[in-house]
Amino acid sequence: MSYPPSIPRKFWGVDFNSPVMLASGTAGFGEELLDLQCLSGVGAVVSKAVTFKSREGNPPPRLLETPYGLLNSIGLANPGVHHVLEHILPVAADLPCPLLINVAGESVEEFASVVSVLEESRVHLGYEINVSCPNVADGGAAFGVDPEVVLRVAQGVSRVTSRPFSVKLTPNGGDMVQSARAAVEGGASAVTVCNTFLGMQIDWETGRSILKRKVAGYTSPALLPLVVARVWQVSNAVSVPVISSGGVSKGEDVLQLLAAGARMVQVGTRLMRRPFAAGELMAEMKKLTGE
Amino acid sequence: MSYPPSIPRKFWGVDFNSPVMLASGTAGFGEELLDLQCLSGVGAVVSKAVTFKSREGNPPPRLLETPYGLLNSIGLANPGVHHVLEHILPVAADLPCPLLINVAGESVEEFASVVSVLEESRVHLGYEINVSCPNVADGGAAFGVDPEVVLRVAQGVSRVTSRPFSVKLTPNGGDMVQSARAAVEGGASAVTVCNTFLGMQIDWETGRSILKRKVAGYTSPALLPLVVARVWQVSNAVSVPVISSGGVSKGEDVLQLLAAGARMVQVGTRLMRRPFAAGELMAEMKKLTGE
Amino acid sequence: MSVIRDYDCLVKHSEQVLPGVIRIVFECMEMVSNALPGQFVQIEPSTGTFPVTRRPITINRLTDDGFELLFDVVGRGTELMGEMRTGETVRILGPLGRGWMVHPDSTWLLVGGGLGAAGFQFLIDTVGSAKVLIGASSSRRVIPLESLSCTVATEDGSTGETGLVTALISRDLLEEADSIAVCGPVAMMEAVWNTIPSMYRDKVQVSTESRMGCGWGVCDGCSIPVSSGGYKKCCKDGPVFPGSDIDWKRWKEAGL
Amino acid sequence: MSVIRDYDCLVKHSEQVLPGVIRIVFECMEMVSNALPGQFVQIEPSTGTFPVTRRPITINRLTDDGFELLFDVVGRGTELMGEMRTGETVRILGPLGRGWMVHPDSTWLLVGGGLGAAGFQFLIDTVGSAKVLIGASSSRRVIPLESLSCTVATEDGSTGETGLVTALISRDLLEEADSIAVCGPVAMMEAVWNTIPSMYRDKVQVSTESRMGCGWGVCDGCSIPVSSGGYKKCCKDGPVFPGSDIDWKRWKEAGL
Ligand SMILES: Cc1cc2nc3c(=O)[nH]c(=O)nc-3n(C[C@H](O)[C@H](O)[C@H](O)COP(=O)(O)OP(=O)(O)OC[C@H]3O[C@@H](n4cnc5c(N)ncnc54)[C@H](O)[C@@H]3O)c2cc1C
Ligand SMILES: Cc1cc2nc3c(=O)[nH]c(=O)nc-3n(C[C@H](O)[C@H](O)[C@H](O)COP(=O)(O)OP(=O)(O)OC[C@H]3O[C@@H](n4cnc5c(N)ncnc54)[C@H](O)[C@@H]3O)c2cc1C
Ligand SMILES: Cc1cc2nc3c(=O)[nH]c(=O)nc-3n(C[C@H](O)[C@H](O)[C@H](O)COP(=O)(O)O)c2cc1C
Ligand SMILES: Cc1cc2nc3c(=O)[nH]c(=O)nc-3n(C[C@H](O)[C@H](O)[C@H](O)COP(=O)(O)O)c2cc1C
Ligand code: FES
Ligand code: FES
Repeated sequence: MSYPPSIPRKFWGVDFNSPVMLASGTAGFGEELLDLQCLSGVGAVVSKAVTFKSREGNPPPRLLETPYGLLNSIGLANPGVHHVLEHILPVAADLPCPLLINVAGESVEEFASVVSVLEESRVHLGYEINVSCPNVADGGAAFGVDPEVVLRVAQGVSRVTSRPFSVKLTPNGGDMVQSARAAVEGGASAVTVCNTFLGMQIDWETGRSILKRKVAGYTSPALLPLVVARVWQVSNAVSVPVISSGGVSKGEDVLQLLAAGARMVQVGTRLMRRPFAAGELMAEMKKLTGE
Repeated sequence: MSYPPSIPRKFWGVDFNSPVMLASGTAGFGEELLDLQCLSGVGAVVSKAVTFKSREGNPPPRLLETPYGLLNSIGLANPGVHHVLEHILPVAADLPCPLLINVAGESVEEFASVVSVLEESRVHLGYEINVSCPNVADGGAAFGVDPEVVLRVAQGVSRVTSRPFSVKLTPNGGDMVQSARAAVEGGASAVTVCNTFLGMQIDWETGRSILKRKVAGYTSPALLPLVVARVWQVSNAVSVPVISSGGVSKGEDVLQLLAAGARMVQVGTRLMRRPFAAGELMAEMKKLTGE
Repeated sequence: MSVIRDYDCLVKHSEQVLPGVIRIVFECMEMVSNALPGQFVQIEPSTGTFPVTRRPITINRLTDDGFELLFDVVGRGTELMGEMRTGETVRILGPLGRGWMVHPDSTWLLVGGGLGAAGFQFLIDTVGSAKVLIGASSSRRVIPLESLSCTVATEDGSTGETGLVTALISRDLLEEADSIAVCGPVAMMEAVWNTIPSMYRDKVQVSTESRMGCGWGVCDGCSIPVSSGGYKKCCKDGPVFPGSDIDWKRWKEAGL
Repeated sequence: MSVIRDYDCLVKHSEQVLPGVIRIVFECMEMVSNALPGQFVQIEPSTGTFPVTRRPITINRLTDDGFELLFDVVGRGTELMGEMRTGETVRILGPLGRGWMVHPDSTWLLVGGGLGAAGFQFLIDTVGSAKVLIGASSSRRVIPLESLSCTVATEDGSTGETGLVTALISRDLLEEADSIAVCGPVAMMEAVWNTIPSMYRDKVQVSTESRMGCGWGVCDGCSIPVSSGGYKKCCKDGPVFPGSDIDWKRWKEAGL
């Protein structure tokens, strides 16, 4: 890479117009983005997680703001793959940018099952395979912490689709570099680095956590250095492009992640405050790079 | 535990006067603390890491402040165990509180060798075994990510000392709960949760990291939820007390970590800004709990 | 459906109307032509990095060239909002959510608890005439309302009747109303719901609250347990729901 | 050894002396009786949470009841420090480090580059008489110094001689001096060091800089590469070192 970097606009051979992707779980399936007309600067949308059956998600409250970030405990709430295929993807067809569908599961097989069903649609470009969720069938640790399991999940997905897919890794245990290599071996066309870091807040007076599941996903602009380090480590170890996820709130942050080796950069929590974040980030980047 | 918690003052059966410990690497060996007279509120001091041979540490710059935290790349700089024994511990004997010596190594055997040498001194109460450093003899990953290696390190240390020791775990890979269990099986009297999270900052204009080793240890008050979650997970899984390390900047943070299951709470980066942090934290806690 | 936009709104006026309760008037013509009673806005409390989300506040009323909010200072976000001064510009997303289902010519009964009555003014101004019942802990928590008919109950008796708002609800009032709007803390709303005999419950709409991420339906963070099982989104399906939609038991368990 | 304490210091005066260069005068009697020339203090730039470390600044001079700092606004910390106003109280740790080794009755030659000359005033005030050579990019970077003998060179010729400070160093000056104090950017200090013939190098002391964590010797973050191999601590073993102690090659590699 040459420095200062130019703003990349192509990915997987497709024109993305922008390196900024909206992160899974923070942009729905894109329908609301159409209503709000906040798609300027969006390179691609990643849908919220889709599982085979519908999931009502975790009991409320599901969000808790901490002094420097946000804890979320959504619990993969979604209407299930068949509902998504029939009722949501047709609406998402109006998106002016590519859509990736984030796929989750509780067993190695579920990922491929979900993808098989979605293969009927022509709306989406590809998938993001979310191996950060707990492997219910196999003890409850996240799939992503075991490279052997990541390999099997990726192989399963490769078998049922020829679309590109990224495997979204977890930073909570295991060896991310090994898991990334396993994803590539299994046929992944990219890896996403990374899902949320486990976090928790307890009320010291009562000893209780406000979020019922206690441990939740923590996001914060202060986590940027953690994501930069992991993007750098993984992008130096694998041949497929790395999509970064986490810590972005300024145009400078996107440029830093690109410099660290990311090819696309997701933004999530920032959208909670700035629905038009993608356009704002692009404007800031153009100003900084003089493009 | 009953809530709101009372401020604990005993640990390992010893009177610590305060649950606040000064974290390894942020308080030297305690000599400077005597000069500065900033020991009020300090339950115990953990020394900087000691290795068998002297280590000059990483090339400068070793510190880089980021918008929300600090990256450090000290590289275990220390004069070696024999120098520590002969020249530093005699001075540290004047400390009015217990001293734990943080021990690092590049091979499983080095930890026990360092401890053996230190056994000659009566100055320190016990050890903190730092398995977060890279296992040079065995591929370079941190010792702490492999429970089997943690077990062997702890067993080695148990063999050469009857003093209490804590094993300081790493959050950068592996399964912290498994490593904690291994430490206890190997004879650890506590576990410290946890060492610094890997982080990095890159200058996007040049693509370069200011710190020569590129990836460094990241600390920030914004990481508190990450530490709370890990303390909660580990303290629910092991029988020995958990010492927390990371994210503390306010008295409330200490109380939250105690509520999460910590029995002692380390403070590190906060000392960079507030040498008298321990006393300040104690005062804030007393105000909050009405003690 | 109203058009949601992210506006830079000028603060025209800010004042403390009750201890710890702030009223801010913003300039924003587009909101005047778009907003419906019961809708809310998402306010950016600070131009700094933290907090990382906005704060949802119900539109209390429209003004000639903008709108007015009334809120309680309860934490960091509302504290920062209380410091907003005339002349400042604030980022505000709105109007958001589904407000009160307003049937033309219907007779309204409004039951509010404390700051829950914030937003009633817009409804009163829209429906023309309404009977309003307000409950509060004390006179220091009774927000000002311009209404032809307003009865107040305070727990400490410092103004109006002494007691809870539920005591003000009579069969006559329930009978007479075509629509009943309830807004306040969860426990108060449940008490009102339980006070209302089932034959009148179809008339009841309640305005819910939840911790919010986005405020416009993308994050699934604001779930309200509904009686058909599962959840609906406070920000998009609500905040106003038919009272019968709510699963009161599970909602109370949320401990919001 | 001087007694280090953490003081709440009152800002008595703050002004911009050159574009982007601020002078702040603090009240602190204890510093007057304790500080030595070349020592520094650690300033807490904000009462908020960030930045997480303090900022090291050399004591430019003592006043009757306190001390004065002179600093460049180069980043977030110094920006916040530039906003400190008369009447505010600031947390300051000091005096820190080892200053100039001042031999009584010695004749001094002071060679400063830009803001590196901050701190020379205290030395001049202490040693009585000294010859001062200052190099800067332009007149806008020449800090005010009260000295009987001060020669300036600017790169753009806007004041004094045109050229680098090394051109002002003559054999006569080196011969005449018992002690030579050098302070400025690393590249400037190395150029000065290389300009000085080895026979005079024993007289040279240099004041170093490094990114600091603690400032009082506990974190090992501020290492300066020394010619005997390994590192010394800028904050405790320095910031002033004999010139011959420095490993210039490794220090430049640090790219500080
Ligand atoms: C649709 C909607 C409309 C609202 N309208 C009004 C209004 O008109 N006037 C008014 O005073 N308040 C209103 N609220 C509540 C208001 O949003 C919260 O009081 C505010 O977000 C608290 O922010 P904070 O940073 O000050 O508090 P925090 O420091 O975040 O928390 C302080 C307390 O407020 C509670 N809280 C935090 N966030 C929310 C939230 N999103 N919803 C409910 N409670 C929360 C917490 O449980 C906590 O007890 C509304 C909430 C919703 C969802
Ligand atoms: C012992 C000592 C004495 C000093 N005395 C003075 C003085 O009298 N006047 C003065 O203007 N400056 C002095 N400095 C430099 C001053 O400390 C830095 O300019 C300041 O810390 C920068 O803080 P910042 O947050 O504004 O910059 P940052 O945003 O942190 O960084 C901006 C730039 O400053 C550099 N920098 C950051 N921290 C340091 C540091 N600790 N030391 C050196 N460079 C740094 C960085 O490389 C970067 O290029 C001294 C430094 C030391 C170590
Ligand atoms: C409210 C919320 C919901 C999320 N849901 C999902 C999800 O369904 N699937 C997934 O892979 N990641 C999910 N994430 C993680 C984000 O996609 C993203 O990786 C993470 O938030 C880090 O990026 P950020 O720092 O920009 O927020 C969610 C994050 C948030 C805040
Ligand atoms: C400058 C610095 C040096 C450190 N050196 C060591 C060390 O030698 N051994 C060790 O186990 N941890 C070391 N740490 C980690 C701290 O002991 C502590 O675990 C970490 O900083 C988290 O706590 P904090 O958030 O309060 O800083 C160091 C941390 C810092 C900031
Ligand atoms: S707050 Fe995000 S969906 Fe309702
Ligand atoms: S700055 Fe900490 S040892 Fe020098």
